[in-house]
Amino acid sequence: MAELGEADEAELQRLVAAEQQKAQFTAQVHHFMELCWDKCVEKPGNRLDSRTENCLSSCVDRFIDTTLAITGRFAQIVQKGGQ
Amino acid sequence: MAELGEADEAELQRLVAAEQQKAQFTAQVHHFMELCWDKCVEKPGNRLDSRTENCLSSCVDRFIDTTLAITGRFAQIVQKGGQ
Amino acid sequence: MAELGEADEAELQRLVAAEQQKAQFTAQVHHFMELCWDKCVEKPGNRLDSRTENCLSSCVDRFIDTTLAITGRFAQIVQKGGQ
Amino acid sequence: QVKVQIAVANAQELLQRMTDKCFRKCIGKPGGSLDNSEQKCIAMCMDRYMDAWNTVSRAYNSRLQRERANM
Amino acid sequence: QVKVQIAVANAQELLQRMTDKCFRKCIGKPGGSLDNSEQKCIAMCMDRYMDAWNTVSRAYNSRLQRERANM
Amino acid sequence: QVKVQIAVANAQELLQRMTDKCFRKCIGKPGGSLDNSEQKCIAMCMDRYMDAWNTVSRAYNSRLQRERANM
Repeated sequence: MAELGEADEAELQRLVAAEQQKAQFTAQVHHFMELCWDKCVEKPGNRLDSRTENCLSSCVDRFIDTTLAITGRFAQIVQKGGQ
Repeated sequence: MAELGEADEAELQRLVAAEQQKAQFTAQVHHFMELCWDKCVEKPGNRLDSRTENCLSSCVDRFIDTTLAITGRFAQIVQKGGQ
Repeated sequence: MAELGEADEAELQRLVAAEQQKAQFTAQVHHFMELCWDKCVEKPGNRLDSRTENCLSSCVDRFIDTTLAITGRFAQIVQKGGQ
Repeated sequence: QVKVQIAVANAQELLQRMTDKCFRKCIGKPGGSLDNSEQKCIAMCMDRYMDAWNTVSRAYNSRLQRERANM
Repeated sequence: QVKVQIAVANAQELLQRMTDKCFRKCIGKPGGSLDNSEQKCIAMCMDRYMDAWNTVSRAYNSRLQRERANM
Repeated sequence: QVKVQIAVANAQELLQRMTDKCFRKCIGKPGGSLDNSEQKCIAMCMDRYMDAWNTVSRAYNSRLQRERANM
């Protein structure tokens, strides 16, 4: 294999970073599905009705809200404790 | 350590492949147990009665049927999408 | 980087071992939380009441008892089988 | 070729999780074969799982963009 | 020696999963000690778990052989 | 610096597990926003989770010491 020039190397790093970001996105979607599928889908029907669709979207948003709330509160506690 | 001759190396590869296959089998059995134990065994009794035994065997077979059904249907969808 | 002297290396090994032990302890506490949180905490209230606290402590102790009972019995079975 | 490998790994992960979820949803007490209603349930479950996957991806993606816009 | 290590790792994995399942099945609200009925439940649960493991292994193995015969 | 990395990794693991548990406990059917009672539930759940973590750690630690004393 020929040596990579500097330009190729930068391009390769960009590609690897993009793939890592995609993998992280996919892993997060799997995690949402783990939490939201059982919460929102009871008996699978002929199509995803709008109530189930809304439930799934809200489930993602509420989970992110929960994450932000907990992370923010945790940061506060750590800062107070560190004084 | 002495160098391995070609025959030894082939033998070693065969052994490694056999161990990997065993490990895969064991991992799959753990997975079946995860799904089938709660489905089939309620209160553990003095012995595994025949109803529980049948449930466990059927659980393995139905899970494999489900896997084959889903994989087959998925392949169809991918092929149609690719046309 | 300068080479490590023998004393430094021993110190480093001690540190690594201590960190590994801490990591194992933490992983085990996560595992207890997985089992005991749902068993002992129903609706999170303004404080952890003493009943919940006792339940959590007992949950840890009973799980360790269960582990010891199962491991001991398993060792017996293996020894009998090996004769 | 690396991209193909990643796509195959992703598909396998999706298939495994989907199979687990649909087995749990559609098979109560496992019997001597997949009966008709179980087969239908599995096919529908699979289609709904992929619909749900798309809905969740879109929701996550649009939330990420809103969060970035707010920074 | 590698084989022994694999066997030990397999036994540990089995023991961990068995302990989790039997703890969940046999201990309702954890009390001040394992009472008599909990101890009996754990011993039986363990024996049944190993029986079930064997049943599942046999079922999986015979299915693999049927699938191979059909290819 | 390694110690800081370990501490950060530990905090992340704790936050993830806590978020999952409190989301499951506090959010029934997810609605258009976190309502007041859900927000309160999350804050309390988080505090109780950390209390419970400390209780469990102490119990595990004292058991380890008793076991060592018995050896």
